[in-house]
Amino acid sequence: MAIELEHYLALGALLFAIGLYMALAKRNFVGVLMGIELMFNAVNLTFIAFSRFVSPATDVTGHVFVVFVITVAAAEAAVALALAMLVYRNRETIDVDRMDLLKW
Amino acid sequence: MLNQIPEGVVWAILFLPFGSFAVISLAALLGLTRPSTGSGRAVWRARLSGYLTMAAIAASFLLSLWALDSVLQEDGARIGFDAHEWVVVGPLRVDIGVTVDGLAAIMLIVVTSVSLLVQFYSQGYMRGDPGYNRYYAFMSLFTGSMLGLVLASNILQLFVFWELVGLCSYLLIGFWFYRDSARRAATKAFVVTRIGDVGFLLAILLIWTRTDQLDIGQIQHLAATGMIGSSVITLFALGLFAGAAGKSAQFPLHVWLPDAMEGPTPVSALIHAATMVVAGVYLVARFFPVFIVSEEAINAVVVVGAITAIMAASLAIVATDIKRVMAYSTISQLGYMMMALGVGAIGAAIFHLFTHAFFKALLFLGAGSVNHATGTFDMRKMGGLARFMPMTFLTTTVAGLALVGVFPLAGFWSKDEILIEAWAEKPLIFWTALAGVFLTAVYVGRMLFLTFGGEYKGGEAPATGSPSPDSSGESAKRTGQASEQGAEAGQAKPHESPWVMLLPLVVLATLAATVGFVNITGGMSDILEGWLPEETHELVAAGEFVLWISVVSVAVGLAGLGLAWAIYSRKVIRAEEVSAALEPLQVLLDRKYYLDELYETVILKGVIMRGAAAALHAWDRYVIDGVVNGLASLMRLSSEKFRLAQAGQAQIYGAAIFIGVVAMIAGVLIANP
Amino acid sequence: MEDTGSIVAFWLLAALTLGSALAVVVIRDLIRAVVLLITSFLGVAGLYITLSADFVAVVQVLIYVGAISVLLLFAVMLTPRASRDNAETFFQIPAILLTGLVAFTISLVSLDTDWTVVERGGFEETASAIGESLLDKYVLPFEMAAVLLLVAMLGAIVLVHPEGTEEE
Amino acid sequence: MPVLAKWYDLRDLGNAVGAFLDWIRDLGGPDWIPYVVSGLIGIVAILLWLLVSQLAFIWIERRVIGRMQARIGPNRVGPWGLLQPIADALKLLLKEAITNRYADKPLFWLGPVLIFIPALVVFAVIPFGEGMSLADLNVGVLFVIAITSINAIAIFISGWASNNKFALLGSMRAIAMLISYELVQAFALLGVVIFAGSMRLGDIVAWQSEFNTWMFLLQPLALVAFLIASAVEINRSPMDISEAESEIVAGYHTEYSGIKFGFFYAAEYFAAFAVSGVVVTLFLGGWTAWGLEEWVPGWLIFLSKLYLVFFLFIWTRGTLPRLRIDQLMAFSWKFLLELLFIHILVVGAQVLIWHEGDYPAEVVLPIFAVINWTLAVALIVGWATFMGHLSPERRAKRAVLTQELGAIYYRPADGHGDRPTRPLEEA
Repeated sequence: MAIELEHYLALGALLFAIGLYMALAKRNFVGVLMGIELMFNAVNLTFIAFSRFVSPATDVTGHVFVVFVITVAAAEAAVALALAMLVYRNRETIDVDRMDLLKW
Repeated sequence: MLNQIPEGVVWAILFLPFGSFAVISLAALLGLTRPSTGSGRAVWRARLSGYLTMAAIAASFLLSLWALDSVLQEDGARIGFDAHEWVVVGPLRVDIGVTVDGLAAIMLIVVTSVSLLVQFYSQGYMRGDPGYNRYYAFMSLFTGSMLGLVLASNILQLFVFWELVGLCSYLLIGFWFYRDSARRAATKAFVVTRIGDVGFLLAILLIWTRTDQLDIGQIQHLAATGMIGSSVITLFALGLFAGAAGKSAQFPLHVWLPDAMEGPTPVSALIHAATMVVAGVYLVARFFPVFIVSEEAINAVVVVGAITAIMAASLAIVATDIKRVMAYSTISQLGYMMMALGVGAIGAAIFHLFTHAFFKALLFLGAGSVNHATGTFDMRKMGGLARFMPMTFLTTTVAGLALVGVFPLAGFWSKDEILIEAWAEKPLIFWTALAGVFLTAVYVGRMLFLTFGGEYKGGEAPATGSPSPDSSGESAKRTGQASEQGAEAGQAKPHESPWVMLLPLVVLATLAATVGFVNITGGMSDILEGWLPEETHELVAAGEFVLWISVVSVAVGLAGLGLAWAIYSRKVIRAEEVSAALEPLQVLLDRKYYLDELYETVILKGVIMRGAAAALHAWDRYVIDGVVNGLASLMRLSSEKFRLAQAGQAQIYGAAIFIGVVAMIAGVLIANP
Repeated sequence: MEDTGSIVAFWLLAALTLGSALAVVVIRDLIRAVVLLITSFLGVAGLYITLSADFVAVVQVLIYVGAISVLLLFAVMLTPRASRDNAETFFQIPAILLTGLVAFTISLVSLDTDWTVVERGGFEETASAIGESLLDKYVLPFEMAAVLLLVAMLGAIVLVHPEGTEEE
Repeated sequence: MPVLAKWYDLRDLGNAVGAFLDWIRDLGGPDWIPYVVSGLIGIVAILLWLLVSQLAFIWIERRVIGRMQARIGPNRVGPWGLLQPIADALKLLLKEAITNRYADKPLFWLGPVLIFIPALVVFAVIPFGEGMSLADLNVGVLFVIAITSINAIAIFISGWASNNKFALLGSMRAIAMLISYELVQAFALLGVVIFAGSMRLGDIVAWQSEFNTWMFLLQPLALVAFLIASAVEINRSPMDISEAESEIVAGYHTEYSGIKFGFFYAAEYFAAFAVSGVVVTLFLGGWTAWGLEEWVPGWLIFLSKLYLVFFLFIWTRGTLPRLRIDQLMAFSWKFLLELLFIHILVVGAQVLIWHEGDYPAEVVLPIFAVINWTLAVALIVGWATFMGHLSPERRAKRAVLTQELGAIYYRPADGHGDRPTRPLEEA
């Protein structure tokens, strides 16, 4: 069975779902962050798959998007981890479910 | 003979004053023109805006001469320029362009020349006023707007400039905005003219929906060739006329003009002679082919014009404020022009506009000169000024006689032409006009004799109370001005005005005496009628010169002057006795036909405030506010419950986002299975 | 995508990626989770190569494996031992349901849609094309990404910079 | 290249392999068989060569350093101690591999394995001779940088899994400096890529061959920076602070013994060879030598250059003292990177001028070489002066980072505690 676009899309969907689950349900801030990175990867995979299968050969827009997403992911990771350290410094915890100051 | 004027130059006519306005405004904002005393350079700098304005308008004037020259070569026919696309919104396509024809060329000359002289005069009149730069900025804008109005080739474009003119009049009438009366007068002028503009706007909408045309030339063509239904034409024309009546102070909407005297006198001169009020006449003339094909519309014009002419003249007889006399005189003369248009004599009407511009500007500037000397506008406090200010006296007399229509001054020629045309077309109007001539002569005579004849009555004493309600505002105005003039006002002896003010007077007097000869061969009328569509030519009135009418009109005028002489100079007939004998009439005239009261009490307080406003108030209070307050309470109550959902947990928010995503995808899938 | 090698490669890499991603979810120890995450990233990089995205694959290794993972390891290391648990919150069950729903929806959409697939040849090299479009068509986003990175770096430094150590 | 293109032509081993592959292809069978066979041949060849070279160079290094330090070095096992490496290897294989009780066992195992990967995988893209590279990727340079960055994770994992404070300190140091010098590495290679116009290592070698130049002649600064960064990447002295035995016992492999330690030891050598290979390929003309490759097999040229570069590493190890971590970090961020920024600007401008103006290479390249050499010297001297490294009174500095990363505290003369008082203010 040849590998088609749908294979990659389904794979991306599953990877995205795993990342989403981590982002939604993990207690640890770093765990949440890992989930977000997985989601980024899933999206990137989908971009590349579309670029390979749907766009003409000369078009590298999907690749360029992925490069930008990776850039943003790197920036995001740096800032998020800085925030994590800051939160830990101030609140003695990095449990996401205890970061609930912003309510009511 | 020059080459035909290119389009860019025509635009330059229009944009030179606008440029002056922009430069002055910017400079004033940047503080470059702050008035300062001291070195000559500083003074020069302080007057820079005046010089700039005059330079711009002078350039416009010269270019206007070129335009006139080009038009003369075409015998008044329209010089076509292609319009430029301005706004395209769906089916609406608005072009912007300029058009020059006989009518526009003459108007250009009138506007620029009178404006130029008025600016020159203002150099003296406004010296030292704290709002000097503002004044010249507004004046530039005013002139530019009027030029734009004249040159507009598109009815919407015309409307824009029309409203700009209205705005400028508001700004200039309320120039001394720190005075309550000026503010009120400005607001009144603005609101009253707006009432007419509603009609104008409705007319634009009507013509656009019916013909898909906004180009003036096209509309004229369609109307002249009978492509538009007669009822549409009538409604369109009446709507236009409503706007014209508002701007030109015709009968029901004339009440703003006398109050507009609150502005500086040169502004009054400009408004009355060249810019604002003639805009209405110009509008009717511009759409003359439309009016002429509709019997009802042209009759409305003539009737309103006639009523206005007589009524305003009668009010002028009892007014004590010199500027109010002239204001009513202006209204009356505008009525004349409307009458002339109404009888189909467009050439005569615009010719009268042309001559009237010069002598009316002269009258106002003369009044300003008088006021400069005496510190008051109240004629009862003047008298005998002929001795103190001979130049002013001489020029004002020339203007007055021209207004009455004494041979061979300018007014004679134009008024005579109107009378001839009226006689040829509508004899009833002829008799009305003749009555108007008599009344005109009476109030002109009264004004001249009260002001310049007899003994000097002292002017405005610094500490006297307010002798008349009319002049109280006026006297207060002068105290609001610079101290320089205040000091002059308190002098025992009035004196002649400085040369900056006199020079325009002399120039205008010369013009007022001579411009009548321009049309002695009828050439000007030909130019003015040259642009009309051929289909309408037979509808234009073409009366032949009739000697007896000229003789009669001059005789009636002289009779009026004689009556005034008898009453006010010789006192053969005592004015008080006349008043007593005609008590009800006197009261009626004093109260200005109760029109102000009618507007104020009945319409404003009764209809609008008690009726409409109260209903709207109730609607606002109970329905609109009720809905809003109800919604607010609902929100407050519900948000108290809903805020519990905001747990502060980022993950729950993220979950909400993705629930939304899934819901949206599901929605799309269900919508497009 | 016809030959056996790439089919085998796809399934192996997909299994590697998804398997280690699942393991990341399940495993309790955060450091091991990060290591498994790296494996998953490497799997994705391999998938990029099967999609003939050589440049992106290498960048994936460089950034995700070489930089972001290291950042994650640092973050784990700089937090106390008590916080190194990779447990779920009370939100676990709803999250599973929602995640399943999202996966189902996206898969459904992607499988249901009739994609207009363009036939492509074998392995195509993309590095120079990406470089050219980055400096030509996407030069403004490129610059903005550079600024973003700078800002993020400064922001991170400012955030964690302890007060009172302004020197050096 | 006018080679005979016969399999027995020793000047190019690639011909032999190609002939062999053709033979297999002619036998029939699926397409992937020659593919796999060629890969296997390459891998086995590289591994064999690495093992032999490693054994040889362990002995050479110890002897050379011994000479440099005025001692003899290994001389007991076999003639001149030649069998010493084999004895060492046997010892490591036979020793007990201790796993301490609190270690994270899976990761403890993973570390030594993982550290092999980058060292070996880099060889995949290095052309040993014409056509003699396992996979000549078109993003080869980027691939080298990316793969070597995995090193950091392997080191971290081993240090973390050991559950030993020295190991953890060593791995943290390693990551800090690896991340810092990855940038230097990338920028140094960027200049080369700009000149050659390709990231394929084969293309870069071909470029150098075409213009009869070696890249280090054109970009000396890049070579210097890359050598320094490489020394950091492969943890060799004087940049071996992550395993500084006088400070933190043995750094990240403190807890490893037996064959697991052998893995680290071997991987370090492999990485050193790999980096030397990259240097040779990118800066020293690879397997070409101004026409010499027509007479001598290209892979021999390559290997001799590689050994020369490796000897350079031995040389520095034997002569230079170890740097402090803060000095090392500051050197990257405050010294090398700035110089490389300027270098990249200049190189980019040069390429632009060259290509826009369409000048002949014989004229332009010497000029560029002169400019770049002058610039390199001027930049190094100038920047060092500007940073104050040339003035002796400002040399001794102690950074905050040193304290945070666990260096032995500097005790002030007055003896107040172990917290140093603002050393910068004293300076």
